[in-house]
Amino acid sequence: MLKPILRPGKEESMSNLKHFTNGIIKENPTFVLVLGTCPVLAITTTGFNGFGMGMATAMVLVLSNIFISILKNYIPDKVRIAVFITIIATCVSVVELVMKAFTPDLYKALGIFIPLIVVNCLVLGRAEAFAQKKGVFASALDGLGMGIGFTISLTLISIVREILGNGSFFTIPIIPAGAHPMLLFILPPGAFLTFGLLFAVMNALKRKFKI
Amino acid sequence: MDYIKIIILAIIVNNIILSQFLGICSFLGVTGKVSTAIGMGAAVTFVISMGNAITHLIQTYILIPYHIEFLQTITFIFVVAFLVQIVEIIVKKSVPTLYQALGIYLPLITTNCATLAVALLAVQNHYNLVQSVVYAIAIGIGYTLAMVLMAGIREQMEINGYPKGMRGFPMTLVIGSLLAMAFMGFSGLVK
Amino acid sequence: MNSIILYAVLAMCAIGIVAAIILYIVAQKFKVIEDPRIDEVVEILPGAHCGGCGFPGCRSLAETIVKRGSLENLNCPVGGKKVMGEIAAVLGLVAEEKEPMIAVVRCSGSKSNAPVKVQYEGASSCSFLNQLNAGESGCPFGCLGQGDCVTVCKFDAISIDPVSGLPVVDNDKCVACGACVKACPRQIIEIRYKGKKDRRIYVSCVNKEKGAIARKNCSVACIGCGKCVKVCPSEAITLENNLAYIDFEKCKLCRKCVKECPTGAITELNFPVSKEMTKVTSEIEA
Amino acid sequence: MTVSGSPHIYGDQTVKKIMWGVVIATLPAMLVSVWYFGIGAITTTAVAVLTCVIAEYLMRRYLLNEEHPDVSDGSAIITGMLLSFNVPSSLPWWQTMLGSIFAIGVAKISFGGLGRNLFNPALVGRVFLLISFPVNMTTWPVPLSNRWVLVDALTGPTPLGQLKEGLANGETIAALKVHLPSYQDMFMGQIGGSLGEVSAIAILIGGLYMLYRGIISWHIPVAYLTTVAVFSGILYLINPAHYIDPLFHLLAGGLMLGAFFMATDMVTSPMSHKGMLVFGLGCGLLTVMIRNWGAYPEGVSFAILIMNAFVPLINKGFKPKRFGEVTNG
Amino acid sequence: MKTFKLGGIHPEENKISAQQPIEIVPIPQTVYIPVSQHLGAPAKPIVEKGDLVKTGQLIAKGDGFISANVHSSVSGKVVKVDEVVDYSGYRRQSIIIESDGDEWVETIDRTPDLKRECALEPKAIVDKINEMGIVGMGGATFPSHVKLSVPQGKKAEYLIINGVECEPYLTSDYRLMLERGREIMVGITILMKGLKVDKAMVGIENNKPDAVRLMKDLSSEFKGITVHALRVKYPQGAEKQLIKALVNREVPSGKLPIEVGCVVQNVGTAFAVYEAVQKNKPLFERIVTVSGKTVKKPSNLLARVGTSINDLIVVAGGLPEDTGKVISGGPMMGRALSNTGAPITKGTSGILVMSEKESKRKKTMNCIRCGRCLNVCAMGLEPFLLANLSENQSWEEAEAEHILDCMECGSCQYTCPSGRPLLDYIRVGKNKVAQIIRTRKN
Amino acid sequence: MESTLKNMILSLSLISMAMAAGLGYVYVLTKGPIEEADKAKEVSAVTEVLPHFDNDPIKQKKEIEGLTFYPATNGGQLVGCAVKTYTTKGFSGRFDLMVGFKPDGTIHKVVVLEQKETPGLGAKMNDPKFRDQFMGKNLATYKLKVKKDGGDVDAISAATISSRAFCDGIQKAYDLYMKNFVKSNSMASVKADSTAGKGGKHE
Amino acid sequence: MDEVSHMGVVEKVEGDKATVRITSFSACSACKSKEFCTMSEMKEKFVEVQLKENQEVKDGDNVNVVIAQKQGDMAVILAYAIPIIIFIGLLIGATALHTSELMAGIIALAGIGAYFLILRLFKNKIEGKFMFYIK
Ligand SMILES: Cc1cc2nc3c(=O)[nH]c(=O)nc-3n(C[C@H](O)[C@H](O)[C@H](O)COP(=O)(O)O)c2cc1C
Ligand SMILES: Cc1cc2nc3c(=O)[nH]c(=O)nc-3n(C[C@H](O)[C@H](O)[C@H](O)COP(=O)(O)O)c2cc1C
Ligand SMILES: Cc1cc2nc3c(=O)[nH]c(=O)nc-3n(C[C@H](O)[C@H](O)[C@H](O)COP(=O)(O)O)c2cc1C
Ligand SMILES: Cc1cc2nc3c(=O)[nH]c(=O)nc-3n(C[C@H](O)[C@H](O)[C@H](O)CO)c2cc1C
Ligand code: SF4
Ligand code: SF4
Ligand code: SF4
Ligand code: SF4
Ligand code: FES
Repeated sequence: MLKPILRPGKEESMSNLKHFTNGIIKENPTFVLVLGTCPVLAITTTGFNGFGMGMATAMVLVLSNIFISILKNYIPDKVRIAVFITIIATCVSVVELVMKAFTPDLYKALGIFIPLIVVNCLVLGRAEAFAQKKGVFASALDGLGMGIGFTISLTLISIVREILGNGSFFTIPIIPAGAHPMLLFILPPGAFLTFGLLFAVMNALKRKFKI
Repeated sequence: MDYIKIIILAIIVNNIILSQFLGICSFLGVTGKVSTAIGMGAAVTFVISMGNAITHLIQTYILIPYHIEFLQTITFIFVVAFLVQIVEIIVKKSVPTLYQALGIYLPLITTNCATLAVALLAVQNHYNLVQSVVYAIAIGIGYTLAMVLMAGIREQMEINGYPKGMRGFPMTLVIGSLLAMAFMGFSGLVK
Repeated sequence: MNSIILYAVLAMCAIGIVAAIILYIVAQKFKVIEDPRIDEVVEILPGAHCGGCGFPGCRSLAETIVKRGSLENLNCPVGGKKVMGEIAAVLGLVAEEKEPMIAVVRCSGSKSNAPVKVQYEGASSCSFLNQLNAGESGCPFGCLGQGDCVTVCKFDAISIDPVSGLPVVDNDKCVACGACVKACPRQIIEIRYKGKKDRRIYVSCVNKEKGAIARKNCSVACIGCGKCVKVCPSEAITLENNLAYIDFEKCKLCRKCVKECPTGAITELNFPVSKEMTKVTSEIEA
Repeated sequence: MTVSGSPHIYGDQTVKKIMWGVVIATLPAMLVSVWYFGIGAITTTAVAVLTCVIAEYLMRRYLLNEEHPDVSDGSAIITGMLLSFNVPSSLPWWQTMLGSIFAIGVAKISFGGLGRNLFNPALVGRVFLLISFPVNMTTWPVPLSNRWVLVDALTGPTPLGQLKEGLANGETIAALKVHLPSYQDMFMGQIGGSLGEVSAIAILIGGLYMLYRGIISWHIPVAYLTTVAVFSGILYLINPAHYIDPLFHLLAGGLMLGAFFMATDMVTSPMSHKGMLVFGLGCGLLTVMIRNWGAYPEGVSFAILIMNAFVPLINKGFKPKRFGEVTNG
Repeated sequence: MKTFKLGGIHPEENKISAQQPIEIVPIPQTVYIPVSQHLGAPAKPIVEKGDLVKTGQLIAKGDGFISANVHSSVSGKVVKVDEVVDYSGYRRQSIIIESDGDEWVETIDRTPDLKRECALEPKAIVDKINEMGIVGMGGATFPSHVKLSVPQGKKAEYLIINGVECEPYLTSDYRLMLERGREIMVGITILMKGLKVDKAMVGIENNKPDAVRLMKDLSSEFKGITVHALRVKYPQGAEKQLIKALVNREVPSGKLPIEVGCVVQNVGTAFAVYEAVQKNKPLFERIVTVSGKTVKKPSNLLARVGTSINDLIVVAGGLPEDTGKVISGGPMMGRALSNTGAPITKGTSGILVMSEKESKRKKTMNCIRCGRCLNVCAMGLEPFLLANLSENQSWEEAEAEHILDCMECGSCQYTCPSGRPLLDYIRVGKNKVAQIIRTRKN
Repeated sequence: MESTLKNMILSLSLISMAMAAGLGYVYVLTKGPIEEADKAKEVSAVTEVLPHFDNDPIKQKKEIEGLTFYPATNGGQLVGCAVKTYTTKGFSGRFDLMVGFKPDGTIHKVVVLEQKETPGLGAKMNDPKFRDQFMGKNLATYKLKVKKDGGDVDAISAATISSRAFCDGIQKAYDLYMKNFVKSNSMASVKADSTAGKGGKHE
Repeated sequence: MDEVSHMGVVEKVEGDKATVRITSFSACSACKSKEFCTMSEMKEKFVEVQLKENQEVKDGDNVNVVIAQKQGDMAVILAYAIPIIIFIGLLIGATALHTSELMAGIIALAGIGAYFLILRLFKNKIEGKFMFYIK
C-alpha cells in the first residue's frame, strides 16, 4: 500500500491556536460537520444537560486523541480502527464511571447517550483525521477545540429549547408565573425544529459573513 | 400480548428516530432516495437483530457472571463492528452479486448509534433473548419506516424545489420535526 | 477486587485476539485497491462537481489523474492553474500551462439593437423558444434571452442584463466550465482566452444570413463584408457563411478590426476607453 | 403580437377562485360557531386570519425575498380560518397568534410557500398548540353560554373527551350514553368542541358546495368517512360495551371538518384518484385507532398529518393508469 | 355513446363558423410554396428560376420513403427558389411562383361529377396517392402513402376515419362532410381498398348532429362503412383516443396504431384521396377555417397552398384592431404565428385570430399539486412531474416517466389552475429525451 | 507498522489488555464513590420525607413485596417510616416515589425519585404545588383520588394520568405500611383496604 | 422499469463481461461524514457487468451501471429479510422447546449460517438474477 503523502498544505502550517479554534467555528462538529447529531437532539432539554453532554464528549475526545497520538506508531494499519475503537470505548467507560460516581444526577439525565459517545462519528473521525497523524499536544488541543465547539452548540440549542419550552434558563425560571411556555420545544419535534432553524440561521450568517 | 406491546411501542410510539433520537445521522444523511432508505433500513434491521442476540448472550453468560458489566460498552461495540464485518464476508462469499447489490450499506451501520443503543436498551429493559430479538426487529422496522417516509418526502422536495436558505440539513430537520409532531399522535397507544 | 481486573483483562485479551484474526482475514479477502493519493487529490480539488473537466465529478478527475500519472489534457477549470499546480506538486508531476479562459457571449442583439417584434409568453426556456419560434427579435441565430445559460451556471457567473436582455458574464466568477456553452441552443457562447487584463476582442454575432437579411433584424449584425479580414495583421480572422470569426489563439488584441467594422459587430472588452468605442461595447458594459 | 406555445386557451379555474371558494364554503360553519360561541368565535377567527395573512406577507417578503408578495390568493386566509376552526373559542388570543405564526412559518414558508408544503399548515398549527398548551387547548366553552360577555365562559367536555374519560374510569358505553349529547345536538352542533367542528350540518353544506364547484373531488371525504364508519362499526360489533357505534364517531369531534376541509387540501394530499382513496383509507384507520386506543381523545389532526407524510410515497406508488400500458391480448 | 375513458377536458366549443358554406379564395398574385409541408424529409425542388408551371404540376419531388411530392397551386412563372421566412420566423426553402392565371394540368378531371368506381389495384392506389402528394389533413401532415403501406407482419383490420374535429373553433372537416360527404365516402372505399380492409369506421363528435346524420345516411350506400357518434370530449380526435373510443383497443405506449390493426385518416384526407385517385388531382388546395371572436366574418375557405395567411384574413373581414395573437390550427394545438405573411400549407386547417385580452396567458404560480393535470391527461401521464423533471433537466427520470408518450394535446396546461407552462416544459423534455435516445442508439 | 498477523494480534491484544487493566482500575476506584452516591441519594430522600430522626434507616431497611421500607426512630421512639414505592400506571410507564409516613399513617411528605413523564406535563408532579398537597393528609379520611374521579386530589392540569398514577403509588405504600407496621390500628387499615379494592376495580 | 444506478469506471474488459469500479455510491456521496467514515476499509466496490451485444467499453470509461429496482428489492429480501425470519423462527422454536437461552441463541445463529451456506449452493442460480448492466 502506498504511503499517504504528506502535503505541505494548510494543516501542517497551522498554529496550535488554529488547531484549537478550528473545531469551534470553521469545523464546528454540529453545525458544519453535522456529526454526532443524536445527542444534539436528545438531551438538549436543559442548559445543564447540554453543557454536561458536551463536556463529557470533550473529555472523551481529549483523552482518546492523546492516547491515539501516543500509540500511533505501534498500530498496524489493518487493526487501526479496532484499536481506535478499543481506546475510545475505554475512555468512554472511564468517563461514564467517573460521572456515575461524582455527578450522578447528570449521569441519570444523559442516560444511554453517554455510552453512545463511542459511536459518535466525531470521536472516531478526529482520531482518523487528526490524532493519527499529529503530535500529542496538537491532538489534545484539537480534541479540546472540537469538544468545546460541540459543547457550545449543544448548550446553545439547550438554552433555546429550555427558554422556549420550559420558560427557564439553566433551570432558573425566567417567565412570570401564569405564562405558559411552549411545551413543544422540549418535546421531540422541538428538538428537530430548534436544530433545524438554528442551522438555517447559522447558514445565513455564514453566507453573510463569508465564513 | 407482551410481544405485541413491545412491537407497537418500538415501531411507532417510541419510534427510534422520531422519539428516541437514535440513528439521526443516517436519518439526515442517507434519506435522499427511497431505495437507499429501504436498503439501509433492511441492513440495520438485520444487524441489530443479530447483534441483540449476541450481546444478550454475552451479557448473561459472560459479563454478569464475572461481574465485569463495566466492559459492556466495549464488548457491545466490538460485537456490532465485527458482526458487520462478518456479515459482509458471509454475504460476499455466498452470493457475490448479492453483496454487490447492497454491500454499501453495511459499513455505514457501525457508526450508527442506533445499533449500539438497541443492544444497550434491550439489556436495560431486562428483556429475555426472544424479547430482545423481537424488540430489535421492531426497532428496525420503525427505523425503516421513518427513513422511508423521510426519503419519500425529500425526493418530492427535490422535484418541487424549496427555499435556498433551507437547503440540506435545515429542511431535513424541519421535516423531521413535523414528522415527530405527527407521530406524537401515537402516544399512549400502548400503556 | 483484583479478580475483576483479571477477568476484564482476560476478556479483552480474548476479544483483541479474535478481533485481530477476523480483521486479518477480512484484510486478506478484500485487498484495498484505493490509491491514497486519490484522496489527496480530491482534497485539493475545489469540490464543485461541475463536470467542467469532462468527468462526472471531482473524484472522477482525481482518479483519472492518479491513474494516468500525468496531467496532460486534464484540467480543472474551477481551480485553474493554482490547483493544478498543487496537484502537480503532490504527485510530483508537471502541470500543463493553461491560458485562463472565460465564457463569451457572441450576440449583441440587445433590445435596442434588435428590437422586439413579437412578444414571447411562456416558460423561461431558450430551448423551448428556439423550438417554437425564431425569437422575439426575429433573428433566427441570436440570443433568445430566456436564460438557459444562467440556470445551468453553478457559479452564478452569468446573468441576464435587464436593460439589454442579453447575458453578461462576470469576469471574476466565471471558471470556464462550459456548462453554458452546452446549454445554449444557439451555440452563442464560446469559451475563449480570458486575455491579458481581461481584454478580449471577438465578433459578437453568429448570424449566418446574408448581410442585408441579417441587418433587417439587428443593427449590429455581422454582414460578412470581410473588411476586418483584410485589416487583420495576424491572420486571425476568417469569413465563412457570411460570418467573420476571430481565432483567439491568433488574435494579438491590436484592435484594428474593431474600427473597421461598419456595423460594430466586433466587440472589444476592458480596453481603455477610446473615442471610437462602439455603442455595443458600452451597452454590454452597462 | 404575442407568440407562445399551445394551448392558447385556458380553463376558468384559478388558484384564487379555488381558494376563495373554500373561504365561502367555510362560512356556514363560521356562522354556526358565532351563534354557539359568540364573541369568542369572532375574535379567535379574526386573530387567526389576520395573523396568518400578515405573517405570510412578511415572511414571503423578508424570508423568501419576494418583491411583491401577493397574499390575495386566499390560501393564508383558509389556513387562518381552519386553524381557528380547530381551537376552542376560549383560547387566549396570543396563543392563537403563536399557532398561526407557527403554521405559516414552519409548515408553509420554510418549505417555500403555497404549493410546496407537505404538511397541512392549519393542522400543524393546531397540533403545535395542542402539544404546547394542552390546558387551554382542552378547555371547551359550553355552547350558548356567556356568548356576548367577556368573562370566562362555562366549560364542559367534548363528546369524545367524555367518552374517553368515562371508558378510562371503567364505565360502559351504555352507562355513558346517558350523559352523552344526542345525535341531533351533535348534528346541529350544540356540543362542546373546537369552534368550527361542532356542527356536522354546517360543514356538510360547505363540503357539498365545494364538491359542486369542483374544488374538491369526492374521493377523499368518501373514503375517509366510509373507513371510519366501517372500522368503528366492526369494533362496535365485536364489543358494543367498549366501543361506541359508528354514527357517534362520524358526528363527533373534527371528523367532518377534517374529511371535507383538511384532508382535501390538494397541496398535502395525493394527486391521483387512486391515491386519494388510499389516503382517505389511511386517515380513517388512524383516526379510529387513535380515538380508541391512543392518549388523545381525538385523532383526526394526527391522522391527517401522519398521512400527509405518506403522500409522497402514495404518489409514487399509485400513479394513474397509463394509456397503452397494457398491451392488448 | 362511445368515448375514450381516461382523462379529457371540455373546452368551450366556439364553432362560430359552422354555418358558413365553403367559399373559394381568389388566386393570389404570388404564392410561396414551401418544399416541406409534411412530416419527414423535405421534397427536392425540380424547377428552377424562370420555369413556367401549370396548376397541379409537380414542382418538388419527395425525397425518400417518408416524404411527399409538392405540386404547384397556380400556373405561372417560377420567380425564385429560395429561403423564405415562415410563420415562426425561421427561413425555409420555398418555391416562389408568380401567377398568370389558372391553367391546370390537362390530366386533371375538373368536372364536378361523382366518380364512384375505382378499378385500380391496391398497389396502384397507394402509388397514386404518393404521386399526388397526399398527406394527412388532420394536422400532422404525415404522408398518407406511408400509412397505407402496412409493414410486413402487421395486418390492418380497421380503417378509422377521423371526423371528430375536437378542437374548438375549427369547422373545416365539418363543412367538408356536409358539402362533400359522398366524395368522402368514395375516398374511404378507395382507402379501404388500398389498405385491403373491409371495415371502416367514421367517428364524429355529437356536437355535429347534422353531419352525423348525413354521413350515417350516406354510409348505407357503401359497404363496410359505419358511422359513429361520439360523446364530446377533447382530445377525442387524437388517433389513439379515437381508436380507444371506436374499437376499444389501446395502442401500446410507443407503438403505432397498426399495432392494434388500425389505420387512422382524417376526413379531409379521404376527400383528397378521392380527388387524387378518381380525378387525378394533386393536393394543392385545402379548406381552411378562419375564425375568432373578433373576426368580422368567420368563414370556411377553400384556398390554394401558398396563399399568404394575410390574404385569407382579408377575405374573412380583415385583421381586427386589437389582435393579440394569430394561430395556425386550433387553439389547443395550433402554433402562434410571428409572421402572418407566411403561406398556408397542406396542413393548415384553420387560422384563429385572438384579441389581446384572450391571448394573455394565466399568471403563473407555484404548482399546488391539485392533480387536475394528471386527471385530465388522456395518456395517463403526470404532467406536473414531467414538466418539473424537464425544468430540472432530469432527462433520464423524465424518460422513465414516459415523457415521450405525451401527445402534446395541451389538456394539462389548459386545466392547470396555477397557469403553469406545463406543455412548454414537456416539449423541451420530449425533445431532449428523444435526442438522448437517438444518440444512445448510435 | 507492518500488518502481519503476529503484529496485529500482538498490538491489538496488548492494547486491549492495557485498556482493560486501566478501565478495571478506574472501576475499582470509582466503585466506592458510586455506591456512596447511590446511598447519598437514598439518604437524602429518606431524610427529606421524614420528621427528625436519629437512627440509620438505611441500615434497617426492609423489602416487602417490591417496596422498600425505612423505619425511622428518634431516641428509640418510632417517628415514622419512609417507603420507596412505585407505580406502573404513569403516562410513560413506571415511576418511583418516596413517601414518608408518620406512625399513624399520616403522610409527612412525598418526593419523586425517578420519573420519565412528559416534561411540562406529568413531570410537574415534582412541583411543590402538586406534591405538597399530600402533606399531613391521612388516607383514612382523605380520598386519595383526583377530583375528576370524585376524590380530593387536585390533579396536574392536562396530566390526569400522571396524577392518578401518583395516587396509585402512594396508595400502594400506604396499604403495605398499614398492613405491616401499624397492626394496632386495624380500623384504618380496613378502611384503606376497601378503598384500594374499589380503586383496583376501576383501573 | 425503475432502476438503481451507480457511476463507475471500467476497470477491465473480458469477453462480454466488464469489471466496473463503482466510485461513489449515492448513499455515501450524500453523506457529509464520508470523510470520516473509515469504518469500512472497502469503500470501493467492484461489480461484474454483463455487456449487451455490440456494447463497446474500454478501460477507464466512465459508465453508468444499473440494476433493476426489482432486483435490488429482491437482493434486500434474500440477504436480510429471509434470514431474519429464519432467525426469529428458530429462536422462538428453540425457546418453545425449553432449551436454554444460550442454546437457543446458538441454534438460531447457526441457522443463519446454514441459510447462507444454502444460498451459496444456489449461487449460480441466483447469480443469474442479479445482473448489472451498463447504460
Ligand atoms: C416514423 C413514423 C413512422 C410511421 N409509420 C406509420 C405506419 O407505418 N403506419 C401508420 O399507419 N402510421 C404511421 N405513422 C403515423 C402515425 O401513426 C401518426 O398517424 C402520425 O404521426 C400523425 O398522427 P397525429 O396526427 O395523431 O399526431 C408513422 C409516424 C412516424 C413519425
Ligand atoms: C390532441 C390531438 C387532437 C387531434 N384532433 C384531431 C381532430 O380533431 N381531427 C382530426 O382529424 N385529427 C386530429 N388529430 C390528429 C389525429 O391524431 C391523426 O393524426 C389524424 O386523424 C390522422 O389522419 P391524417 O393522417 O389523415 O391526418 C389530433 C391529434 C392530436 C394529438
Ligand atoms: C406527548 C404527550 C405527552 C403526554 N404526557 C403526559 C404525561 O406525562 N402525564 C399525563 O398525565 N398526561 C400526559 N399526556 C396527556 C394525556 O394523553 C391525556 O390527555 C391527559 O392525561 C388526560 O387529560 P386531562 O388531564 O386533561 O383530563 C400527554 C399527552 C401527549 C400527547
Ligand atoms: C379544498 C381545500 C382545502 C384546504 N385545506 C386547508 C387546510 O386544511 N389547512 C390549510 O392550512 N390550508 C388549507 N387549504 C389552503 C391551502 O391549500 C394551504 O394553505 C396550502 O397547504 C398552503 O400551501 C385548503 C385549500 C383547499 C382548496
Ligand atoms: S458562465 Fe458558463 S463557463 Fe462560466 S462558469 Fe458559468 S456556466 Fe461555466
Ligand atoms: S446565450 Fe443562449 S442560453 Fe443564454 S439566454 Fe441567450 S439563447 Fe439562451
Ligand atoms: S399535453 Fe401531454 S401530458 Fe399534457 S395532457 Fe396532453 S398528453 Fe398529457
Ligand atoms: S394542474 Fe397545475 S397546479 Fe394542479 S397539479 Fe397540475 S401543474 Fe400543479
Ligand atoms: S450520533 Fe447517532 S447516528 Fe450519529
